[in-house]
Amino acid sequence: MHLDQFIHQQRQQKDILLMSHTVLGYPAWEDNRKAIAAMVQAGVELIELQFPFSEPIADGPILLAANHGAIQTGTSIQDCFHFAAEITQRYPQTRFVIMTYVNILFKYGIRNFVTTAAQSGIAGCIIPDLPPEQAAAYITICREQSLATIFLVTPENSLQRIQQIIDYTSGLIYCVARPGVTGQQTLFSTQLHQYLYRVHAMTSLPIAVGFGIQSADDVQDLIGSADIATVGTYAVQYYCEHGADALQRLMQGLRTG
Amino acid sequence: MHLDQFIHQQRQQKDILLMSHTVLGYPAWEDNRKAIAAMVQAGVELIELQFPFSEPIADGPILLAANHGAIQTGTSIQDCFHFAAEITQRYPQTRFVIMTYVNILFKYGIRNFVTTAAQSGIAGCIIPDLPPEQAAAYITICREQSLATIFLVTPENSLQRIQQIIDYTSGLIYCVARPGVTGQQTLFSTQLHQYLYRVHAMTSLPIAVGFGIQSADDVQDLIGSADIATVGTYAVQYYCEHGADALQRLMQGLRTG
Amino acid sequence: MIKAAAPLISQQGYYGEFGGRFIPEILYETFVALTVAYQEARCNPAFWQQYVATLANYSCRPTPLTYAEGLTRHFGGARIYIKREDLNHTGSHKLNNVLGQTLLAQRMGKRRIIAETGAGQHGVATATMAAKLGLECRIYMGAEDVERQYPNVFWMRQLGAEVIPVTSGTQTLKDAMNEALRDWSANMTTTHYLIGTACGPHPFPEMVAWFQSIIGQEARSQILTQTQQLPRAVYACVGGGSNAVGLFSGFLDDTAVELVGVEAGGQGIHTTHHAARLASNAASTGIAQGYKTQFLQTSDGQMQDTHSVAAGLDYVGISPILAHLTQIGRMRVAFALDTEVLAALRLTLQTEGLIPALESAHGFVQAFKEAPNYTAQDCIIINQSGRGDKDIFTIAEALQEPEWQRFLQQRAVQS
Amino acid sequence: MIKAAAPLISQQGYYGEFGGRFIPEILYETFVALTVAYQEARCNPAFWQQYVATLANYSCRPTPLTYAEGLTRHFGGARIYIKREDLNHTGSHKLNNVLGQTLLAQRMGKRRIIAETGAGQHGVATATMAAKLGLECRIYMGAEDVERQYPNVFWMRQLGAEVIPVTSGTQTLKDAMNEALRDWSANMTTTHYLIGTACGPHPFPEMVAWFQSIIGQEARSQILTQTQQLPRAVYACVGGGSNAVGLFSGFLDDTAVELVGVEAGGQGIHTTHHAARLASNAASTGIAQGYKTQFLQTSDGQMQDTHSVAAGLDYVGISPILAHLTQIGRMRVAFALDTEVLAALRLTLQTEGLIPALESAHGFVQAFKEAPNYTAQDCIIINQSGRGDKDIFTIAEALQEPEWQRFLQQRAVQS
Ligand SMILES: Cc1ncc(COP(=O)(O)O)c(C=O)c1O
Ligand SMILES: Cc1ncc(COP(=O)(O)O)c(C=O)c1O
Repeated sequence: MHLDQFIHQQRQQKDILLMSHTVLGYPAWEDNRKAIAAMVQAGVELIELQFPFSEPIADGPILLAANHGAIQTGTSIQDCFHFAAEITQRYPQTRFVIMTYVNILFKYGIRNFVTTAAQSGIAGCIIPDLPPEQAAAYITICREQSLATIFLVTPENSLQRIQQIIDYTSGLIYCVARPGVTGQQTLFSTQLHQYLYRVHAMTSLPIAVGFGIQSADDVQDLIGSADIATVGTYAVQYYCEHGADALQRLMQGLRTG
Repeated sequence: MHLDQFIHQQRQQKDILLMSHTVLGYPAWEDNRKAIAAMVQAGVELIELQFPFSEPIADGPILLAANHGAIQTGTSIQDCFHFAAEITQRYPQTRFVIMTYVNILFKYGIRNFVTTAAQSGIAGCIIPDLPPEQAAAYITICREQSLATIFLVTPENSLQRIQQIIDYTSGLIYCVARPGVTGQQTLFSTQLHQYLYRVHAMTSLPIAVGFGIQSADDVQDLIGSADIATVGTYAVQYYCEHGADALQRLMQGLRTG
Repeated sequence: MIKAAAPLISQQGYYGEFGGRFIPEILYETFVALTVAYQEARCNPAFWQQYVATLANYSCRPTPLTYAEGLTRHFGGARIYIKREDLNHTGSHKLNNVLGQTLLAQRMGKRRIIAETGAGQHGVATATMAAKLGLECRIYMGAEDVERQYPNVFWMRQLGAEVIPVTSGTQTLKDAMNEALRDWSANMTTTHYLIGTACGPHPFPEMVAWFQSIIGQEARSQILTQTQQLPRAVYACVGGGSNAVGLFSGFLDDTAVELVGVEAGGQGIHTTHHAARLASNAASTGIAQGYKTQFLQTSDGQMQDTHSVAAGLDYVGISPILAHLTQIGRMRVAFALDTEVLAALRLTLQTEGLIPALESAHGFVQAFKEAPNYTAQDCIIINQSGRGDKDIFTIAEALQEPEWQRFLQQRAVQS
Repeated sequence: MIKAAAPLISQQGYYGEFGGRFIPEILYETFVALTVAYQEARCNPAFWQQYVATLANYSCRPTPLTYAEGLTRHFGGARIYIKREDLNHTGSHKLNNVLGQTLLAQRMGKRRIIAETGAGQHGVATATMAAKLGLECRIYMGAEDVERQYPNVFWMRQLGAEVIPVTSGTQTLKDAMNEALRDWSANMTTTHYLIGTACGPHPFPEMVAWFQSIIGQEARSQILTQTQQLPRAVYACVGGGSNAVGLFSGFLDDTAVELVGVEAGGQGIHTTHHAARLASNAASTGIAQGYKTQFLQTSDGQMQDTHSVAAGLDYVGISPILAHLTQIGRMRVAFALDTEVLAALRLTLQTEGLIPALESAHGFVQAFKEAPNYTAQDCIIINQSGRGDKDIFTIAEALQEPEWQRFLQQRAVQS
């Protein structure tokens, strides 16, 4: 089942879905397992597995440190795929997407990377430094392998650019809530809703919103405007500071208030 | 009696005369007294009293340090004149000349300086940074006051220049033995004698030779070529290192071998 | 008056397989606007005239091409000419690019400038122009470089810039560049990110090369005036590649002129302490910091540590333009070891009275190796991209000058 | 091409009552020969052409005259222009004179150059030209200045010069000058003594002023080109006086142009810590170091200690040319306090992106005081005689920058 179908199906029963995040190999593999278990328990429908990269230019300080931490402890891309295979098998009800940077694909070989991802049960990829117009080969291979090509749109984009991005996107469209990198808080505003409304008017793709979502209020605010609320940095940070149980309570509370 | 007459008179009895040196106020006035007494005892006919100056560009390290030492202990030009008056009175058989730099005269007022020098019993002045062509007023006043204007000639000078200097000189002509400043040793050579011979041929003024004379051999070597051997730096240094008695023996030994 | 150089125009941001623009989407419109502004400026002769006039009035332009009589005699081969970018205001070629980009940023109505810096020369140049034009300025600099190059940090701050030590990663240039990109992602409407070398996402390599092409344009006309001939070879050090591409641009069409880039061989290209990307087999094609080029990276694509005695050459990537010129055989790449660099520096000091920056001295090393192969009929040009005053701490330490140590100890106590 | 300036010709070595030549007889013939060589060169247009061409090819000449838009706006009076001697090779106007005198020394067949230096700028310039021309070089420098200005000592030695710390007297510039004169007295046949400022026995003031007149000649033609008018006033700091007389020479005959020299007020002209000779009542006419001028001296004629935050202004005498110009009312003299100098420096850094040397900043202080008295129709020129990079130790200490201290401590341990 394609990712967009999965999302539409889930949305039949829920006002909004949750997507969360873990950086593979950070702080340790066992932590990834615990954090994912907790998030799955909490009902999180989608989880981003970040394959670490030494130059994560779209990430703020917390994920940046997590990337470097993971590399420092020896995390290889091979390890990441093994882990992905293990975890997608363990949680067949949850959808996992890879978040990483283009150099990781490039060095692995794009075909090789996408194929391996598909074989590992991955539903799609988010590559924040790969603009769609540079992504022809990647998109073709993802289509072959039924992997979602999740691109980002931002409040700065023109309508024309949004349309262009949508044309290359499958699975879901990721709406960045504000300028900047991951991890800073976002002030929700009418402008945000207008922007989401604009995107919504242009596509039937499910809409995920991310960058800076932290609270039940934030999530509540997105109901009606988006299909998925993405809690990335905050989930990683919360796990590190408070542990798996607390993370589970946090994620549960996001939709129950 | 004019300085040149004094020298001619002395030379009747002696092959060569001695001129020596003390820096006033250095190390202390009492030392000047002791050194002068020793030199007079040793038969030295002429003594340079150096009035200290902060920028003694014609002096090497030893006299430089002596000048600065004297200024640092508060030696004033007034003090120097008082001392000169005292000492010329005490040793009427000896001739004392002032050695200093032009700024000392200039600041004191040239007329004032020369007059005071004459009144203090001084026989002449050596001003190494006052070239004769800059010295019109000084020369005029010295003539009035019967003070010898002792200028220097050097082995570098052209015959024409030597003649020009001689024209302004009275008392004695001071032949610098070599390039450089006071205090370094001099190698006596045929060239030196030829140079002294040249000067001799041009004037009937007594000839003093200075810069670097230290030993009886040096003095011996000058007999016939010069009227006066000047032992400056070495005398000052010798006194400081060995005291008045030793200085007296040194000076005595210079002519007796 | 020197005319605007036909720039090394990219094919939609690419030079062969290198270049491109790999950026977070949030910066897309910013890059579009920048590219448009750059291309408008490029098509507008008045802009280039303003650029040249401002450089002439504020910096030392044209910089001289100095005949190095002493070095020529010493090596007994080609007549050696030195292009004097060290005479620029702030002491290196970096000011050319900074001045050009700040003029552009002003046209675009930006009130704030950010930049990355390694050795600090680009940071000082940027802080300088920001001060002159009344723009807000923030400089990102690896925390390790802040420590190593503190005098430049001092001047940047005195010039009114905010200097942010970057503590992530290797705490050097590439991390500072990442951090600047992050800042830009948040503040692109008010801010221009002034990249300091011919790297980064399109249009930066092309634009920086265009501004720096003034070096090569001047050098070409100067060598023709002075010798009535073209040089046999021209030499430049290669960090990011801006001074090299600047010089080379003047001779690109003169196919008989060899273009020689010199990378940092550090402690040896078979150690892990070097930054020789093209001159060693250690690099491979990759995509990072927004563009595709040859990087020193692991097989997984993680960037590696680099080293050079010259902080400004200690960079993991390289201009896509140079990667391409090397690939097609138009340019030759060599490397110079730290020890060779110090020796070349001393010789140049004592023979010409010139103090090349440690970066620039890399170019001198290779030119010195090759000069004897030519005859007195030939001439060669070395680019002295900057002056070495800034390197006194590094050089004195490398030479283990005992009095320097005493001096520092004493000042450290006094201050 | 700028023509050789009609120099400020002396009357047999005198400018009014100042100047002259008061030297030990041993140097008489040397001075005669030097004067002849200088006068021959002066009458030979080819010599000046060679001088200008060598400067253009080796240093930054003509140096720009930069319009200081930010400072002009800040003070809201005269339009402020800055003559950029800081862009010269080695970082100050000192190179002009050094280059001129070394060309002359070569013509005279001298193989050895000696010089005195205070701040070290003249020493570095001399060591530089000696290296370039293959001449032996020895620099005399007060032992205290060696300590204070060690970075310059380091470079002089790297350039191959021998640096002799002078431990006599106040251990500063005047003592170094005396020591150089002593050396010359012993080695005049092989050696040229390259005096660094418009002081010393004739023909030095005239000759140095002649070489430095290139500053004023350029500045005059530049201001006319840029503004179609003459400046209301021109400002320069005054140590020995070479940069000031160099700038002023261009406007001497333009009687409407005020010539303003700025001396070091140090900690105040009523303290004993200053070097204000003409701007205070503390100086009187005297004869030392071979020439007659206004000296800071006791009533007995002993030279006094001087002080300035700028080592290059910390001198007890002054150019006889400037003493004369002041006496006849053609020039006005002011002073700047150490604290004012640091404030002017910061303002200039943050408003123009320029780093004047501490010496030069004295001229800025006075210009800043007077700029508001003029209108936007008027313009003034300030001479930026050198760049302030060399002053980082002094400035950082004066500003009590805590990170600088940390940095030094750390480098002192490492090295
Ligand atoms: C003097 C100098 N030369 C060269 C470089 C290297 O940069 P690029 O290769 O872009 O010229 C630097 C960088 O800081 C530098 O300061
Ligand atoms: C930059 C600079 N300006 C001015 C001076 C003062 O010298 P002068 O008065 O001869 O120009 C010096 C002396 O070292 C200097 O280095």
